[in-house]
Amino acid sequence: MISQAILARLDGRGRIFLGVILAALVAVPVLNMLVPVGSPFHVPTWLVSLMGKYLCFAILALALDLVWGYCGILSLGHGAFFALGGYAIGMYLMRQIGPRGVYGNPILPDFMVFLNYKELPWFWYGFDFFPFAALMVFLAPGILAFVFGWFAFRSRVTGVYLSIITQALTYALMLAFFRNDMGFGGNNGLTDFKDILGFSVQAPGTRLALFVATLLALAASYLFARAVVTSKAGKVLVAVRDAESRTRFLGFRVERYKLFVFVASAMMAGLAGALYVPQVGIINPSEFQPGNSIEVVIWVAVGGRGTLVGAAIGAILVNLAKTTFTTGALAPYWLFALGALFVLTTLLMPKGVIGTYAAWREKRREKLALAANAAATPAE
Amino acid sequence: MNQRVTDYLLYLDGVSVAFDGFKAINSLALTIMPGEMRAIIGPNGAGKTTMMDIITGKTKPDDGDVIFNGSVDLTQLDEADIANLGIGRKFQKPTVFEMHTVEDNIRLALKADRRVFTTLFWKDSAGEREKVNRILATIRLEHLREANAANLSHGQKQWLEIGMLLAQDPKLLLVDEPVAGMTDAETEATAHLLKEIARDHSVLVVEHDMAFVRELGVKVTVLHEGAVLAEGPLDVVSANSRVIEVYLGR
Amino acid sequence: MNLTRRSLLATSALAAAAAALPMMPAVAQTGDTIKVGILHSLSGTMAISETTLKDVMLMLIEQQNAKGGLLGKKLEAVVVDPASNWPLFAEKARELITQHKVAATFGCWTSVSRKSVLPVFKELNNILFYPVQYEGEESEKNVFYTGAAPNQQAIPAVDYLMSKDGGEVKRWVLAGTDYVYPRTTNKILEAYLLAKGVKKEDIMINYTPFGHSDWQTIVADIKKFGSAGKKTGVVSTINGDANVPFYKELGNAGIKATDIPVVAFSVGEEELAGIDTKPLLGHLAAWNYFQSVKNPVNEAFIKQWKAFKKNDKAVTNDPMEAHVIGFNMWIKAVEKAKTIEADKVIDAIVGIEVPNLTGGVSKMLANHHITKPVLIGEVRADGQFDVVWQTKDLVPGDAWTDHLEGSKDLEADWVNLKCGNYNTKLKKCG
Amino acid sequence: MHLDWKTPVQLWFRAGFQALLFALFLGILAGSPAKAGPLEDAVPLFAADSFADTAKALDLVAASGAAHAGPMLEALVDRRLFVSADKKLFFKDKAGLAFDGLSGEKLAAEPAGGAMVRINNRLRGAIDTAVGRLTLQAPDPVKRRAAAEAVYKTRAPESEEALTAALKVEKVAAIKDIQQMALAAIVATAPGKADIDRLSAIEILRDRGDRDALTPLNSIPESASADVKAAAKAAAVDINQRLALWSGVQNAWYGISLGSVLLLAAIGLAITFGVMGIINMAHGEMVMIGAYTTFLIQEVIRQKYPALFDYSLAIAIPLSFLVAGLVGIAIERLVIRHLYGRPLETLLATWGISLILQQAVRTLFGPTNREVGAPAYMSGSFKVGLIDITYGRVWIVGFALVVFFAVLALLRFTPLGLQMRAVTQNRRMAASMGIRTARVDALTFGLGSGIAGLAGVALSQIDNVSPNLGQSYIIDSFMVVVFGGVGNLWGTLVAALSLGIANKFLEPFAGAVLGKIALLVFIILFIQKRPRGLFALKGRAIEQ
Repeated sequence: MISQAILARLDGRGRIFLGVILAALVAVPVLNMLVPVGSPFHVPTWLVSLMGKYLCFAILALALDLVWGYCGILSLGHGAFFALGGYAIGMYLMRQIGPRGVYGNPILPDFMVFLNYKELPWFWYGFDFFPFAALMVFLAPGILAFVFGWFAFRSRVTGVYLSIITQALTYALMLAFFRNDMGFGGNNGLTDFKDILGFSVQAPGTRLALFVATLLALAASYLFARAVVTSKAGKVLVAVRDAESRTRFLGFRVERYKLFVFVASAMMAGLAGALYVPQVGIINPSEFQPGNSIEVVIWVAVGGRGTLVGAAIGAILVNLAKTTFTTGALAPYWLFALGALFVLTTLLMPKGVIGTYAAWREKRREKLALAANAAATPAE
Repeated sequence: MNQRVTDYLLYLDGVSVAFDGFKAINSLALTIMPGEMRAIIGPNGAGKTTMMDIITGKTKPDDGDVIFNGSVDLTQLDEADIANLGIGRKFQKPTVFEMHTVEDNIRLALKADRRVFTTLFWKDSAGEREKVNRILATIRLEHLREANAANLSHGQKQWLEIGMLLAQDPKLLLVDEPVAGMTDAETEATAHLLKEIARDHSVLVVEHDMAFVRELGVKVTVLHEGAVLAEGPLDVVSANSRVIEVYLGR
Repeated sequence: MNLTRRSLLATSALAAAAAALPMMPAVAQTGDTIKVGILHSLSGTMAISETTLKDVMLMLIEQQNAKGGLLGKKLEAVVVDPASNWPLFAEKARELITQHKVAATFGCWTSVSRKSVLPVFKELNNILFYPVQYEGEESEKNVFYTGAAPNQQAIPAVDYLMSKDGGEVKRWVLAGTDYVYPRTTNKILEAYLLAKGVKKEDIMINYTPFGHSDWQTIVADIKKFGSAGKKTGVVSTINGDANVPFYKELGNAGIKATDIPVVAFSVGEEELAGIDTKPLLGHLAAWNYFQSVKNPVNEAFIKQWKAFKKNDKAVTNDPMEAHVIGFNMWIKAVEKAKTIEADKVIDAIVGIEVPNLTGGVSKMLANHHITKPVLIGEVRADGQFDVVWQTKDLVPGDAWTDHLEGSKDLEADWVNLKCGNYNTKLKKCG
Repeated sequence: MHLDWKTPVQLWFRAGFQALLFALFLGILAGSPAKAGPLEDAVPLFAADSFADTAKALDLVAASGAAHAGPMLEALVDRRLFVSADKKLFFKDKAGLAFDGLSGEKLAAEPAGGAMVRINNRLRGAIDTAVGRLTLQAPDPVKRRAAAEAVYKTRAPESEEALTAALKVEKVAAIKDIQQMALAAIVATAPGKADIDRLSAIEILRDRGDRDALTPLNSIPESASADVKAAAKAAAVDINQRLALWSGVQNAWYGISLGSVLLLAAIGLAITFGVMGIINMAHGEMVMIGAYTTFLIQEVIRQKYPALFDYSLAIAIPLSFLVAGLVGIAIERLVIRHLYGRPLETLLATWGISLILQQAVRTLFGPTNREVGAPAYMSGSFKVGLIDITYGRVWIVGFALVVFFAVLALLRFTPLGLQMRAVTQNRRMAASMGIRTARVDALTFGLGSGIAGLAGVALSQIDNVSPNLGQSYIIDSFMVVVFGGVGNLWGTLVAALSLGIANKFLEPFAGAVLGKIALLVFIILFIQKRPRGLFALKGRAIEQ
């Protein structure tokens, strides 16, 4: 019954998307664990982790598409929420190292030992306990988004002004986290993780499990986003995007809708960050770089804004391109390719991959229908 | 909540607002009785739209009282509060949600709980569907129910917006130039519709089209330079020499 | 609806095809070459420093191949661009090892990039040569640190400034960019200075963000600190990009080396190439190598480098020398082990000696650091350095400094103890 | 703890200097052949290539009384002193002609196998003092001034007599001032002075003293009486109080100069973003292009027309404007033209363009920094009250203001400016009035880019000329424009200056990082209060 309710909320695109996720959910573990290493069908563990990383970006893109594509809030600071989620889980992973750090201190992470910390800062309390850390994955970005959004939306900061202050937000956080005195490891960030929930983060099994968790998180995020945008609240969001003040005159408290979707999106971004960190093995303040957040916007644009599925695909495509281009003799020139991709996408495919393809199919169908009509006329 | 201070549905007194030194509204006084329909006329820049902005909370007056329903001070509230009190507004340039279907436009406007989590878990109901159908029939857009509002003609958008006002079921409707860009037939139909609405709502219409105002046959207020120049039946007002000078005479 | 479904199928097929792309090289792998990974940023903020290191590696590999390669096979460089993005460093390291099956990797510049790839090298048991001076406090089985540890750069530099030749500095400004290397180095230096009898009020520590570009206030502060009647010196661990505006401001403010000398640990020939050095005459840098060092080995190297770059003005610097030493050590170790297998090479390389470019012979130690001379150079008007002081003997790199509480009891020895952080007090590893 | 400056160098000077001075005054040594003695002894010491020996040799030269001692010492500083393979000492003048080290006579040919004599900081200091002492009465006032300053800084007691002599004949008040300070510094700190002399010296230092006077005041020898020490302490407190008062002025100046850098970086963006509404992420790269153009021009000048070096920036200004402007026009014609009315998409496209431009510069010029030199008139500093103001910063502040007002005038008073405003305010109306909007768009974007190029010329003087240059200014520029109010040039000016000044007043308390974070948080909060920036347009027109 529930599955039916879920399916009812999906369009064709969504069903295929979930179908692909489901297929991957089955196929990747099988191809990784059961198919022998020599076989051409074997999926090596590094590829599993790499795909896991892409999927985290896909969740992040989905989060951004929810606020930008459906509510018109162009956040240039979503990387901040992603990084906060990552730090929350990173702090848990640091605490899990325990006495296995190079200095052997059972409580303090290595960087604190050599910065002469005598005791754990208060904000590190509780992070040795996974459920608390998991809660913080959502709460830390959620609370930041709530406080920020509360002020910004109430004051009706919109458009580029909002975009620029979200950028200021992530920039300020980057500077703050770079400070060693903040107690988050400064530039080196958090790294050299050992265990997650008692399993080695390096073990192939853990990597696979993280990949599967990320796939499930992507599916859940997609379903959540889909549920939001197909609800009446989702229609209000689109209304806000297209005619904000009209929506207000209808009696909707626009700032609350914005706040809701902004916080929800920030939490999704936090989740993405939390899954990302154990898979890449490091979290550092450069995740707060304004450039990173802008890139997320670009993934969404490449895939197709306001389509959800497009955002996820855009994230995967762009990062795949990055991986591919950054190896080999052409490596020094890959930025040309990436830059050109962004320029050409905006010029030639303003609706992104998904939108353009859909439009093209639409046109072809019309043409075919016309041709069919034309073919039918002589028979008259 | 507050003590009822007037019998008027809408009471404006001594309202002034200035933009960068320019007095858009200057000591304006205006009252509307419950159930009344009023037409507001005046040349460009007379302050008609600004007055609506003040009533609907978009612009805060520098000075003066704006009291709704005898007791509510509108200057302290924002647009959403005021809309939820029962003041609906139709804009000069038709503004509908272009990316939504006609039906969704009406549904969004439909009087209901506007809170985030209720809309999130909102479910369709027979009662609601029935209301939507009735409104679509009234504004004659039943056949375009599934069409995107962006694809409507100008006149159809005007009507859709009026439909949205109806769906809101407000106590007071502020209607800004409802027939701009309409054909004669459409204008006539609109006048008819407004009169219909005025039976159980108070309506404030801003219009340039004299024929249309005449058609409405209601009390007219003439605004000029942000203040009331004359008030009364159209015939009386149009005989006023000051009015002729600043507005009609041109 | 049907259409979008098909479009999605097409897209996902495309995505799947693209996902398969990175796997191709693994399949294409052939057995007749030995691959060497080069993991230096070619774009982004670190490209400014790391690009030349990629080039020097390409040159070294080319030369080795001209000499007949290694173990009868040709060397093949695999260049990747981690784009100054730390997680990408880890991804690219994994790609080098698992897909390209490199025998060893030469790479990284910043500490964070090394920290990022560390777990990968440990997990996949491969070899990384790290060529940059760093904060120490690390010794890993899979990493060889060919740059300077703090005792091979910072402490000798301070000793020099305290000496008669260095101007008998009594008051110290420790200025650095706010990240781990300056933090640690300054901590070590502070402990060292206090132990040498310098009073706390004669030490000023200042941190600035990455890429700091407005130095007016700080330069004025240094001037102020320097007017207390004692000879004042600045120890700069200011990083990369921020140096040019810092030195430009120093020059503009008329702070000469004879008034307040500045000794830098991150400013080499490459960095000076971007500055008009005339106002900086006499300011100092501490390294293990300078291009101006006169000896036949170095002169030959510079000549080859200029020819390789096809640029007569191409400069050499310390991290380049570190790569030269590291590469030659690796070659010798592989020849000694007669295999490229990581474990055997790691065992074989300790104790290997190769000539460095300053006329000595550097040796790989059991703690995976090397012995190096420490040189102090003064900036010349032509952007080069005059070596004004150097250690008599080579200084062995110390992974764990003796001047910090947490690390003074630690010792690294991968031969006997098989441990990177052996606690000599507790007599146990880790 | 005080410093003991009695190094062997100075002891030697004390002995040999008077003789030298005397000889110089009489001029009897001019042209006369050097006596056998100190110079011959110096040669093997120079040849030994050890700093200690070079120091001894240096003393010998200074004490030799040879007429070419001065030029030879200068040559030593400039790395023009050599010992040939057959152990002959010789030096070269700036033109590269060789002179014999013993006789000072010009050599027909440069001796073979010359090894340069190296020096270090300590020697450089000693030479500075020696040369300073030798040139205290040089005919060139610039040299005299530098000499007085060198003597002031080192406070070598040996300089006292030379100073006294120089004071008697010095005519230029400013130089005389420095000489008096130098003398006071020596009297206050040299050992064996009478209390009364010390006290009056301290008074001079206190009355006219600035930051530099603190050093001698803090270096009163242990042997001085308690009175003297107390007086010195009081004088230092006095000066410190004055300095504290001036530090506010200093911070304000630093703030203005930081603000002018922000202003320069932001003006171009105020046009492309503020006026045209393009979220121009490639703005920083236009700045970078301007800086690289400056670099190229300097390269050409260095190689082909070295005499023009001091004008290189003046030449670079129009050319950088043109190059960046043309690149801007090309970008507008090729890409942005297609994106009007879609401001957010301009963000994506310009981000892509910025990546391409960065990598293009990296490929063409290499990833490392490029050197852009400062012409003579931009180096050095002058004093206003108790603070030092550097010429470079003054030029940049002036340049920023000139650019700002030029742009303002251009927008306000020229037909092009009128058309630009018309097009941005109502494109269709402007088009129907016969304005060629496409051309105006291209020119407006070109103007914004060109101004960014101008900023590049200025920034090349204070920052890295590297492919990363643009990235470091883009965020700050956006903050400035948004804080000032989009579309308002005055807002940009006020925002840039106030952010610069606020930053510099925060920095001493909070440090550079926290100060910057505080400012960012302030901007975020400020935008809540005034959602459209400092100078927002009001009225109902803006919302719909």
